[in-house]
Amino acid sequence: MVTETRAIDAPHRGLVQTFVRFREIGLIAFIVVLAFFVTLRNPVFLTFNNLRDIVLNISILVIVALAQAMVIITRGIDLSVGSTIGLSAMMVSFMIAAMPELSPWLMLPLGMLIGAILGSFNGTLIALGRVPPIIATLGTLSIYRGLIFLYSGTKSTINAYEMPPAFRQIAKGAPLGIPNLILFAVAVAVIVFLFLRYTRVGRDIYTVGSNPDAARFAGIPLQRTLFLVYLISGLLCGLAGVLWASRFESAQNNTALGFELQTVAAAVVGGVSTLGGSGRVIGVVLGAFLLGVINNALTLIQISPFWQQAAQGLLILLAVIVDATISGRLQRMIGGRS
Amino acid sequence: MSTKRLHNFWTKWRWECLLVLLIVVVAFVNARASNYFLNSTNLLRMTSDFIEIGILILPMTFIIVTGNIDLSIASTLALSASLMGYLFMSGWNIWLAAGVALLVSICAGLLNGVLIARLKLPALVVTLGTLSFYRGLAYALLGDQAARGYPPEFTYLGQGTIGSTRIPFALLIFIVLALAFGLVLHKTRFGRYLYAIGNNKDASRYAGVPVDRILITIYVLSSVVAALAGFILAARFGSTRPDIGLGLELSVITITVLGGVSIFGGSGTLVGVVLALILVAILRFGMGLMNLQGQVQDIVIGMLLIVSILLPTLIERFRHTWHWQPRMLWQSLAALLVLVLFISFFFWSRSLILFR
Amino acid sequence: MSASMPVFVMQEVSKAFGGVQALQNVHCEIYSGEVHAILGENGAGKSTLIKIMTGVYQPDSGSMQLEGRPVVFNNTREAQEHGIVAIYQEPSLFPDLDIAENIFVGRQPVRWGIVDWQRMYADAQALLERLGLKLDPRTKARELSVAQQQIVEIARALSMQAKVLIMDEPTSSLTLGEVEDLFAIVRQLRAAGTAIVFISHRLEELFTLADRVTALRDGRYVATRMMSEVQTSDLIRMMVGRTLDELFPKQMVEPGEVLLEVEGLSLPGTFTDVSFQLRRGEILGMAGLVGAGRTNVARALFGIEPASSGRIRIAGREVRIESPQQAMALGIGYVPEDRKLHGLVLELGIDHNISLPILERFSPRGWINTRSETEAARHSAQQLEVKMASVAQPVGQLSGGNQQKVVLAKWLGTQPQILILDEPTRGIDVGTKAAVHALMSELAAQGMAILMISSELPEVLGMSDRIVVMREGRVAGIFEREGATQELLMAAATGAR
Amino acid sequence: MSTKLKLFAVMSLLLPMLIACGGSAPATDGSATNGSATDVSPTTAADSQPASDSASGGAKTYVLVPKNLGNPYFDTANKGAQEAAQELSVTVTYQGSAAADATQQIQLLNSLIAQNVNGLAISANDADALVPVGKSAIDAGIPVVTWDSSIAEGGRTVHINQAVSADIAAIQIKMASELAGGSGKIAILSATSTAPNQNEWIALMQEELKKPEYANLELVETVYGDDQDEKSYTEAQGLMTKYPDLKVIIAPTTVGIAASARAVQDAGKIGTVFVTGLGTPNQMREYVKSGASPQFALWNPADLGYLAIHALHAIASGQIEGKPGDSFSAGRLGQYTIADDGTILLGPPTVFNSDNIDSFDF
Repeated sequence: MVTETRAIDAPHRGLVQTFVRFREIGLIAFIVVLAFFVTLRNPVFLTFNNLRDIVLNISILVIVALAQAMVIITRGIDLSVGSTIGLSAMMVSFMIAAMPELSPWLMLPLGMLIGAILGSFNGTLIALGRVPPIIATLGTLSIYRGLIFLYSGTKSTINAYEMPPAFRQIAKGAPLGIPNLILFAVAVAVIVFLFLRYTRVGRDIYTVGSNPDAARFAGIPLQRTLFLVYLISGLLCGLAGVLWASRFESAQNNTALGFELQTVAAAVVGGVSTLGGSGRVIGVVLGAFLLGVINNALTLIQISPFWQQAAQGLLILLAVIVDATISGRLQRMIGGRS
Repeated sequence: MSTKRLHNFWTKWRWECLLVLLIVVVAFVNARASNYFLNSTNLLRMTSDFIEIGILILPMTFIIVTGNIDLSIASTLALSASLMGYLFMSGWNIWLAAGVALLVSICAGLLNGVLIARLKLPALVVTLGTLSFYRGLAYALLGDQAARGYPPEFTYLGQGTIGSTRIPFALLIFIVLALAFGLVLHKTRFGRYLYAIGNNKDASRYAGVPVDRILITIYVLSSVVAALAGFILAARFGSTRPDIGLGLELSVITITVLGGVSIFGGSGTLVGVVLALILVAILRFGMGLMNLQGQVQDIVIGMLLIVSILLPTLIERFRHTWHWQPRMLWQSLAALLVLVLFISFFFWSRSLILFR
Repeated sequence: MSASMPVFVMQEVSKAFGGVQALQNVHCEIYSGEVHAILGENGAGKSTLIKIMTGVYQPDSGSMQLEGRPVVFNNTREAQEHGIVAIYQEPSLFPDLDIAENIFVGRQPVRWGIVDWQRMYADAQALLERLGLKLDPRTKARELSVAQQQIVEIARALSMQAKVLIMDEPTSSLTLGEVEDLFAIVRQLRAAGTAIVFISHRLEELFTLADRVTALRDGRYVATRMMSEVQTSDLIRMMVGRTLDELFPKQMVEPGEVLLEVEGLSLPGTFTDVSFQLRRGEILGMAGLVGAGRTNVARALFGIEPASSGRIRIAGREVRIESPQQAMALGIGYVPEDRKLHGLVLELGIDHNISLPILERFSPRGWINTRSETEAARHSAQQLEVKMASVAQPVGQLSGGNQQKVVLAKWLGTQPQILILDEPTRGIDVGTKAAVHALMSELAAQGMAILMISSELPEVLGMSDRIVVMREGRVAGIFEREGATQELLMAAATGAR
Repeated sequence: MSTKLKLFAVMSLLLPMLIACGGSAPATDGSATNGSATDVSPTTAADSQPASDSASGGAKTYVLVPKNLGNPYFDTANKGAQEAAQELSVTVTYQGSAAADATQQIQLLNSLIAQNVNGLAISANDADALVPVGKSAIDAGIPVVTWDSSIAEGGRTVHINQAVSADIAAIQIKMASELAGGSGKIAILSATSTAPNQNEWIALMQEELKKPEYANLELVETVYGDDQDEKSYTEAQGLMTKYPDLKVIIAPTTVGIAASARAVQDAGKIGTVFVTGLGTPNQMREYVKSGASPQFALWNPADLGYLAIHALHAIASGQIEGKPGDSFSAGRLGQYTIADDGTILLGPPTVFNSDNIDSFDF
């Protein structure tokens, strides 16, 4: 039958293919090397407490980066995540401050609902209104941020003392020995993984991103899938907002300002292609972890705070370049079609 | 014949006509709402607030026309201004310092361009990285210091007026640059290539268009112009801090898109972009005169951006492929209900804290 | 025709787009177990017809019946659920997904709402085996050849238990050997009782495969005939409404001196040690399977993906070609295989497309002289008889044949000595095809050297002075016009004895 | 539900009383406060109206310009400014940019100058960058009083100094020394590296540390939390990780001090690491009680706003010229004199601790 001969012989190809399929290996290697050098400079890096701090610090990032990744897989982008988190955090904090007798756990669904509504507004613009995602979410980035300001009015901040201790326990508690915040991140990662891998809707997200035209011909509900992705993104941001307020014990007008850049960076460093169609949960988690490690390392190895942003930018750039050149080369080696 | 010409004019310049109409409406409303709007001193002073953005939208238009994006311009601006300030503070002549900063900005543009054109990395990702990298370098240079004490012949760039008039000198720079960029985009081979690349990069390459070289050129151009805008901003401030121009890129992209440049590349005119700049400038100035708070102004601009992109698509769809389905009624009713509930919750819950 | 009742019937179907009547009162009956060809020039309404059958469009009037019951499809999904499945010209797979998922896209087997990957892989494996494709269903689609992708699409149709399988020019990107394999599969499906609607511009294919043929012209139904009762000239008359002059009007000219000489050209992974000569006034045909490296050689000659070793001589002088600009400076023109992707900037006007490679001529100091540009473009377009509303009309609005004419006008404008034509008549109708062939012949007679890559053997045999056959990246043989036959070329291309 | 509503009703009655006890007037008149309680939109017709009135010779209109909107510190200053406005029968509007950014602030100031307001009270985002715009305001006959963060000389008429910078530095070092028990490692967590007042204080703190009584205190590092809650939090966390024997974090910024206190609390290091610096009582109440931050200092921002408006009014109404030596009355705060360097000093900062914190509400 029709089988083409290729440039690479079978065993070699198998190895390369494995590497391409599990490109996260490169990311892990990068993290390990980084960790090695940082530990040489400052052994504190590898202590349990420090690692726990890193994981705690990226927990919210993981949740939102996964949302961002789903959006990017459909060839979109959600720049409004930071503002959505901020608005959710502010509204939830208002509620809990006004009704401290309420069960703080009620705030989780409330925040998620608020986020989902904001997300579905994005989704409507993008799926129904055909507004390019970058434009729609650039607009809602300012709109939602402005709404936070309008909402909080003269109050502008909800402080720690106005939040019942039980609310703060949502993120900080550790009834199972592991801080809740980490459990949330793990749970979201697992759910998103299962959703993307084992449901038809989840598969549709890849389908739509991989080839939107063909998806339409294959009878995939394109608009509904896009709408859903932005709704989910909003929903996870809403959850992140509650966790944010709980963890930082405050809600402010500038909560999560500029967070969108970090989430995009985590997703992209984690191997989610901005051309759509590919990206894995484990990669995104590792991407977020790498960002966390970089942040932590720059502090620990005594890089002047003035150099930190430059170093961070450079490392992200490096990770992307290395990933693109290596995977591009391997892709060519196995004779992939462009 | 004349109706046909009119029709052609309308199809070609529809967006620009709408922008002019909007400008007239906004100007009229502003003039009615505030006595201070139609005042030449005020209007001229206001222009200086938008000159740097105005200069930055010019190369951004080139880049978006080719279907790419440059998120790093504001950071390049900061890097150049900071380097100039740093060198000046170490005793260099200000013009020499500016020259060196200009050279560095070329390198910054080259890095963007080479990564995008040669390594074929997505522009969004590359410039997101350099956004952070270049800004970081600016911080590394100046740290917690401010460069200040620029000589008057330098601050003239940002603060001076032409002769005895009240026209800012920087406005003249902007007008000259805008004319130059407009002519290059619409009248030259280079400009034509930009549109060709934006519409179909591969076909352009097959037709012998030096795609890589052009992409690198416009990224270098973008950085050099950003450096120039940085000098003007530093001159206007009379000082440089590394956070100079933080976040300008979002305004620049907003105005460019509002000007009718498709974010997917291949279409848009510089006239439209300049009109969008004027629109945003008088809108913001008017809102300022009406004492609308900054965040509320951002909401208005954000909505303007979305509506301006949404409306044409919606009209197009209603004209062509729209057919009523009963399903839609329920969907819109549900959407309306959610919206109403959300708004009610919004006001109710804030009242819990604010009005108690 | 096994069944007495047609499985699918379209009656008096009409469809208009913004005032343009694409289909008018077309009817069509399709029986189980037949291969039903649909014939027509570009713009005759074939694709609209298919899109109505598959639910992409809804007819303005008329009705459709499936197995005797009236049906209405609001979208492709509904059509698929009724067993009507289409395979389009360009494979529409999802490059990032694996084969199994491409087959079951949107219909993944689920158990309690959870995708059952194991079953999916097993089912996919079974389907692939049935179609004789030995591939791991976990392979990503982007790693497949065009032919393999096409088979995956057929597997997808099979998995849907298609009653009616519509194939829209499935052979246009395939080479002979692959076409044969495809036909074997189609016959197998036919034997199993599937109704197959087959669209192709290659008339000779229809004779080997189709049972009946329905012709459309200008959106109207012309006739339905048994294939066994018609001849090529009948088909052309049904399509064009008149008899056509010769399809391969080759003028015989005495080739001049060697203009292009390629020696030992190699690019690892794509082609190895390719050598041939091209003379002035000669049409050199290049045949071979897709993936044999023909297009890669052309791309290397044009500097898009330069060769890593070997020599290229033009008029005896050794040259290095590392970019299209260099190639153009050396007098090479290249009409690429994919018109929409590489040949044209669809959104730009005809004038701007034609002037793109020669813009420097109208802009000596960078400033474009629009008047002389438009004039020159209008002149070229009119010479090639491009049907257009105005010279500024976006080329995306033109028919395939007219688009190809614009591509040709564009490259002729560069006044090349050497013209590389990669599948110059793919997917264009017979009328335009003949015109393109006449033009090629004319150009060669004027002394141009033409390298023509084609997967249509009749075209290669009809138009070429000499023929290079490539196989697996190497030159498998060079044949003179006299003495070359389809069988010889096939044997060389496939390596069969 | 109805019981809940009743609860709110009671609370809404209590709140103004609490505020009154705190010493500030409740900002309920709505004509000036942004996003005020009586109106959803932060801008009302009343907001723009006074400006026009002032042009036609009505009551004077001043504008209080914070570094940015939505910052509780500045919102508190506005409360004081409104109190002064009522006393003086003038209108004070509160106008700020969305972000603490010089470019945006200049844009705002230009539109205010265009409206011919009667005076500007500005907390500057950039001391140098605002000089030209300040100058053009003065040229247009609009007096410029800066407060909290100054515009460099030439761009302002007078500056209200919340406290002598050296005093602010000294009191923070003194608090730190007390908390550290006289010796050990301390670190500073600042706002943005470009904030002029922060940098001045940091420089003065370093000077102060050279004094012999602080010889055993070691300043190990200065980090920047950019006045963002999460960044400040991670920076504080980083400090504790890097310096396991760190004793005190000094955060001379309201955002940074709260974030640091929380980081200490979360790390379970209450009693080992102490946080001090400049903060508002409301933000810090929780952490004073938990012991993460036993004491910190601040002047009353409401007083700062109050004094700024009084000074502005004194200049704008021609009572004084704004020259060194001029003296004016600032309502409940008493008499103030402009110092030789063109500044007015509010007074010494207050130190807050568990004894007095509950009597403040801002």
